[in-house]
Amino acid sequence: QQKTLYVAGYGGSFEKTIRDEVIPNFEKENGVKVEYVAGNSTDTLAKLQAQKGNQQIDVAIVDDGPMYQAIQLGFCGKLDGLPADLYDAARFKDDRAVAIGLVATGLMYNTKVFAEKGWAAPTSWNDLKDPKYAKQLVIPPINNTYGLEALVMLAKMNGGGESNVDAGFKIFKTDINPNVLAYEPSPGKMTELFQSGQAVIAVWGTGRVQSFANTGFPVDFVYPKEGAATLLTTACPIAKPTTSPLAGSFIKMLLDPKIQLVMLKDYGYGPVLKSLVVPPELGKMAPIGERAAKLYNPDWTVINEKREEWTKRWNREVER
Amino acid sequence: MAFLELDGVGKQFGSQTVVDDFSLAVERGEFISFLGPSGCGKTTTLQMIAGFLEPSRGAIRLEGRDLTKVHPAKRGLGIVFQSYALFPHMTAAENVAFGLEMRNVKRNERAKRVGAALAMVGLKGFEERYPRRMSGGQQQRVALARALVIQPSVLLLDEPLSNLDAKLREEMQIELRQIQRTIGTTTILVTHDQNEAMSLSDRIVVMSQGRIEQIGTPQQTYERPASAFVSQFLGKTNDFAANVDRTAQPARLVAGSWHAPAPVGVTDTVTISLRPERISFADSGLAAKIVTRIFQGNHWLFQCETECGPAIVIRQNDGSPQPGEGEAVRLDWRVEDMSLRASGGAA
Amino acid sequence: MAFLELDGVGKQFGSQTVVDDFSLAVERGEFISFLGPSGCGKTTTLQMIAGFLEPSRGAIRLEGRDLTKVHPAKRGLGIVFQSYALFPHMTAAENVAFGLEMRNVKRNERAKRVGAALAMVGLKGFEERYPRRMSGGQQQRVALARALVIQPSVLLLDEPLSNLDAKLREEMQIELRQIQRTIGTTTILVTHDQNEAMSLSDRIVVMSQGRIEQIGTPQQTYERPASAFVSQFLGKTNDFAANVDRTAQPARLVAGSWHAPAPVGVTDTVTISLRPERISFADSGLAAKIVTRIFQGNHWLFQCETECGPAIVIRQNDGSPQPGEGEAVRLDWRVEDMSLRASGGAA
Amino acid sequence: MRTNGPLALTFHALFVVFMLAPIVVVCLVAFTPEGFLSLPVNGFSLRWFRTIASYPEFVHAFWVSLGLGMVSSFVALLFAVPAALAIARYRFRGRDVLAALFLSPLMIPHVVLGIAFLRFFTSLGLGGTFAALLIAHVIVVFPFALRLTLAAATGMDRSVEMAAVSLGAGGFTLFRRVTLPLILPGVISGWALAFIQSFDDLTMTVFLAAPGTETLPVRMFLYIQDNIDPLVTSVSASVIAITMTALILLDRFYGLDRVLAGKGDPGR
Amino acid sequence: MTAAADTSTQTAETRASWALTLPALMLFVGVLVIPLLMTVMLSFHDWGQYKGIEPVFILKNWQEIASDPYYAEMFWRTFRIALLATLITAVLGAPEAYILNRMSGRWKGIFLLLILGPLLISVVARTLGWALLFGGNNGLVNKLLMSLGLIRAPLPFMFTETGMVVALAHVMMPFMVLSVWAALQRVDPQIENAAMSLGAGAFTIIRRIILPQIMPGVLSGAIIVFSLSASAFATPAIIGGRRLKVAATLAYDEFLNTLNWPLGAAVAVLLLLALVLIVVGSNALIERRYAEVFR
Ligand SMILES: Nc1ncnc2c1ncn2[C@@H]1O[C@H](COP(=O)(O)OP(=O)(O)OP(=O)(O)O)[C@@H](O)[C@H]1O
Ligand SMILES: Nc1ncnc2c1ncn2[C@@H]1O[C@H](COP(=O)(O)OP(=O)(O)OP(=O)(O)O)[C@@H](O)[C@H]1O
Ligand SMILES: [Mg+2]
Ligand SMILES: [Mg+2]
Repeated sequence: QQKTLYVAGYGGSFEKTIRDEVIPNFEKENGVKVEYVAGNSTDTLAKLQAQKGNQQIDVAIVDDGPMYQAIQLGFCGKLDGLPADLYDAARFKDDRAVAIGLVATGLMYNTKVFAEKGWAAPTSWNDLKDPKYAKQLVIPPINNTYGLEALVMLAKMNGGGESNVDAGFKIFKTDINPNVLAYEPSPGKMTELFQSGQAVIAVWGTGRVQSFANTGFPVDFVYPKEGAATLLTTACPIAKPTTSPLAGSFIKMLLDPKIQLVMLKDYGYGPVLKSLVVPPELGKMAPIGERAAKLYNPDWTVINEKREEWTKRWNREVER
Repeated sequence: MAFLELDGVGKQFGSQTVVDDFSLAVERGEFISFLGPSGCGKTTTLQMIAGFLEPSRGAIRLEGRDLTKVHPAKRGLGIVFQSYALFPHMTAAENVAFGLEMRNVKRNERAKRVGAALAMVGLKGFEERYPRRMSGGQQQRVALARALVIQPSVLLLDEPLSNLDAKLREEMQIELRQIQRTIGTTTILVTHDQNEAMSLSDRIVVMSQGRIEQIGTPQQTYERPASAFVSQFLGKTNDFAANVDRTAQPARLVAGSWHAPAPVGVTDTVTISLRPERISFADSGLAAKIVTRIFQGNHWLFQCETECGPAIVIRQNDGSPQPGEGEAVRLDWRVEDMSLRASGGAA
Repeated sequence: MAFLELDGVGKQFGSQTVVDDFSLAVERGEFISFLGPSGCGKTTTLQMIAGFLEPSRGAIRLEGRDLTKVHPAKRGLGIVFQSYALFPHMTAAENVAFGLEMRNVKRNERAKRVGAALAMVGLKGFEERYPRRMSGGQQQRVALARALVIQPSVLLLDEPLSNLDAKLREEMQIELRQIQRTIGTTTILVTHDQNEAMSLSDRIVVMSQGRIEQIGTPQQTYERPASAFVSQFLGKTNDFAANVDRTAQPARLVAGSWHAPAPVGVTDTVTISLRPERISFADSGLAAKIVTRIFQGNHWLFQCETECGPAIVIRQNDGSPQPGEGEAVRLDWRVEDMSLRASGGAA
Repeated sequence: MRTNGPLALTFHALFVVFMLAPIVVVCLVAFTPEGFLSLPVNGFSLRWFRTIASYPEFVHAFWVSLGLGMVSSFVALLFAVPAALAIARYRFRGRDVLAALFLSPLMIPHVVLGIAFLRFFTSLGLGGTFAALLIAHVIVVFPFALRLTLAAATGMDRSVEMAAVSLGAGGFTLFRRVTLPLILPGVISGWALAFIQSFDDLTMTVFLAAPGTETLPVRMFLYIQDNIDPLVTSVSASVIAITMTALILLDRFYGLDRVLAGKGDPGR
Repeated sequence: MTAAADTSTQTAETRASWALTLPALMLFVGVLVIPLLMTVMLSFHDWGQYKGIEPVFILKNWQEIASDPYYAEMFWRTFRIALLATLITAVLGAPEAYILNRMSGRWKGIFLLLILGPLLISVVARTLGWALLFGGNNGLVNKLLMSLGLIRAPLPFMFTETGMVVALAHVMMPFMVLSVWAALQRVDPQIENAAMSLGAGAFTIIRRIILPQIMPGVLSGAIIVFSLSASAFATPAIIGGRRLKVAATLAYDEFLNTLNWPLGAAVAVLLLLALVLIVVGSNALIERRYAEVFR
């Protein structure tokens, strides 16, 4: 019987939620000690790669982009007995991972500044091109799912798509770049740029915007009329010579309706269970029900194929 | 108005008074020596004149101007520090050249003067040597050359020759005297070497515990010391207790078996003070036994036990036979060579 | 077997030979002085004995054992460095106590001995003072106390008294001599002061340019110098050219208007070497004029211009009237006080 | 009379302002009543200091950082001081190579170091242990200890050490009683920089921190992943307050200048 | 020639120096050299999106770095920024250390701490302070300058090289001040007096007398600052943003976002090599130039 289960996941309030709501019950039920290894997605993924063949971590909770990489690199084991109630978008090929929360990628803006300047709230991805936002726009870079999805959405709106992103690159290079203050992946930094008044509009996800707004800062989220893109928070059991059966149990516990609601409340994640009834005061921004159904799901098979190439191109054409 | 004037200068370190009520007027071109026991405040006074220490009390004036108002760099002083204070990262030549550079002396001229200064202190060939690779005396000579080369109007020398052998020292003394004569440099020399002070100085300032004991010409201070301290500090002094024998006719001054007609006005018991070089071995006089006989090159030094206590005698090594250790001798001196003091007075 | 033996020791810095073929055997309890011009290699030799410099050539043996094999910390030496090398982060008392601590002397005993050592060098009351707050002479005395307090079997002193006034210096000399006598410390003293070397040493080693010029007792080196260098380095020497007048009967040795019966075997022209203290003013003799008269405390120094060139005369300040500057005098000396050298020989 | 002129004091004042400005701003923001960073601060509140209490992991992480910094910088000194003495004094073959090797941790981005260490320690079976974290920190702070000791030890007056040797001090006693006090300003400065570097390291520590041994920077970094709120500033302000208190106490009881400058004040 | 004796002195010295450096050397060989070699090896490995790291020996990454001017530009920026930051810290930090050293004991301690203070708060909070001071139109400094009428539009500070250099100089300043300060402790104050008596003004004294003597400290500080600035990640990333990439941010990206460790390793190894060359070179140069001070 294994004594310790290592769960790697986000730090901060997410960690708090897991520690408070999940771990104590899980430990009691399974007679095991759970160690939480805090770190953001990329750190976790790097740890998996560094410890390859000698994995310490049993369960990894990361963003969807890194999760695709983890799966490709064979870090993830297989999940059995996932609930049938899951949204399709929440499922992965071969059930090597599963989404535990839904997020929509769209636009965030500073309501106070917009009101002061008499600007209308943004409504479309095309608003990113508006010259009045010069040097006040923040977009996460392409190695971050938000940025990648912005690129894909802009390509799609202009006759391209996952398999042909040239249009997206062109718009970024010529129309959007002048507006961009920074390509900023760090959420903390993003909020700080808003707080210091340097940025007023950004591409971001519902979960983040929700918790930012919760601090009392005047921001709101916009689902662009061309559609917001889906972004997932995912979990997978790590493949080891002796994969712990408890890894699967832990992930399934995260899909428990009670926990799903807690994550919605604390962290702004849209539930991945179709049947879950959400109390109305909870998801003001989160993709729930109708909004969840209308989300655009990018074709990750294609994207993953091209991602390396895009990154290179992005670094040389856009971010310089 | 004197050229350099110290007026009631005092210095305290914390609660300790190190220099007290120091007043001195130095004329332009004068050569003054500070003499005094170790720790009496010589360096401190010099440093105040140089402007590196601020007097706690009193004023220092150069040509009537308050020195504390003049930046040290602008005072035109040449200084040799007791610890040399050479620039460790510069060669001997660079050290010496530094002051000339500061005066914007041209390169050619500079090289010439640096070469001459180093040659003068006997360091030809050491131009490119760094201080840490030189002997103690060589370093001291670089310090001397560095101070002299700028031909300052005031020279402050803090034991500048203490690490030199007698020969070199004498050459340097002659050099110093010459510079002072030809350029008219006002010089203040701190030295522990009385011979040096005496042979070089116009006036000597004898200090003790931060205070001036006497200011005077070398001969004045040596032969007419203002206090017992000065007398004992400058050279050696023998003290014999003596009394006046009024039974004899005329009255006689008696010290052991030595006697002489009593000078007028002396009281019953007196102390005779006498320089050791004024005592000679004679057929009659104070009976003494030679305890040790010390050879000191141009003279002999005898430590004797006399009827009136220990005594020191110095005799020139003029080739005449000298008494040996343990020998019984008689000490005699001329009346005019001794000075008398009422007994019981502080030594 | 001598106690301390230097055998053909040499030292090079880079390509420069600083000490060369230095051989010396020191007996236990002996007091040896190194005398020589600045930069002649005294400190270097001392540092090699101490083990801080490795000889480039030759061997140093202490009681027959090769010293280079013994760690400096185990040699039991007491050293006074020319630059003092006090521990700047320790008070005077701590500096002095250090060596005792290293020898595990108990705290009580240590305090007593440190107190005594500081009192001996006249630094009572300075126990808690840090070196940087002391005068130059005080620092030097701390260094001396530090070396003496451990009662080492060998004392190496590099100009230990150079910054002390004559009085203190003499007290220290007596102290040193006493320690050497009572404890039997073998002492090697480097000094630039000839009087010091002469009055303290059993033997003197006169060095020049890294080589030994002469080893001998003080009187030997002074009065029977092995070379012109030694003669000129130890005290002053007058050289007069003289020739033998064979026309006179008996043959006369003539220098200007001075003459004496010619000693047997002297050739035509010779050089007369003569210590200044052996010359007296007389009614007849070498005609001279006094150029300068310098007062030096217990003696006067006269620089004269004679028929045979410049001369120096020293006369004890015995109170007799001395000729003044510019006065014409006659110089005379006894035949046995001069030494003769074939002319043209290196000075 | 070695005092600073008006020009020097002006320079000094500007310099201090430059150094302190961002910190003062951070400390000011810590007192905001708002839920986000704002300046100028309108109102005054200890809200964000109280919030620290509800995050016990911050307090824990502070102690971890403190302990890690203390131990690693001390261990680094143990290795660095002898090495610095050798490099300062002797011209031996391989000296430059050694010096470069010892400095190399400064020259690699810490991400790379972090991952390299993680791979290395994992292959040794030490992955995720405190020992690994500690050793890595020792390596990373080593250059500071080395360079500053070196700055103090080069050109040191050797005759003082000779004097000690002649008095019978050898080996470690010589070092402890004489050499160390002489180079103390450098050693203490090196220790301070090493400590701070360890205390502040994030990029490498993220990979090596084990559950329970996350340091304060890691905690703060993970916390601000969500969003930056004034808690970061209040934690920073608290760290500063704690450090200053410790140093003021040290000053009271021992004297800072003595710690920093060594004994035997320069006198005149 | 006394070759024999000289060699014996040399061997004694060599023995002593190895004895002193051996513990540190063993620590480094045991703990650092192997990871470093692993990183060097890594830079020769292949990488693919799907296959991950392939332990083969190819020069792909090095070729890419050599052929793509993107990397040259980035390295050039890295060293330019590091050099500027080093210069600023030297020009400001060394005089400050000197001024500090002339203060009386108490003030000296207090100000040393104030200057060390910035290091005590996390780099994130510190740059946050910068952002609040300079950031955007609301930055205090910009507001002040504008209200004084000195500038009309806010000065760009965030996401510019200027900003990076200023922030780096600020972060690195304590390293310079402390190293110089440590070296200053050895300088004999009388030497300054000697220079003054020879007619040197304050500035000349600093330049001709003090500076050469504290060169070991300035060198140490410069080496630390330059190396740290060139390999710094946090400050350039936060102030410079992603568009002003430097070597460290690039390595960071490759390591964490792309997971292309071989390429990242190649960048890191190249950075290390370049830094070692620069540092060792300038170190040797300065030690030779000021040989007498380094003895
Ligand atoms: N480290 C060194 N490198 C090169 N030459 C040196 C070094 N140390 C001393 N010398 C030279 O060696 C010679 C002898 O030096 P040493 O210190 O032994 O002289 P000294 O007899 O003690 O002189 P002083 O009476 O001036 O102290 C000098 O010419 C000196 O310049
Ligand atoms: N910085 C200082 N702090 C406290 N006392 C000091 C300081 N410097 C010197 N002293 C003390 O002041 C007194 C005078 O010192 P000074 O250096 O003037 O003596 P000195 O006459 O030059 O002696 P020496 O002949 O030994 O060099 C000494 O007793 C010394 O201990
Ligand atoms: Mg003095
Ligand atoms: Mg010497």
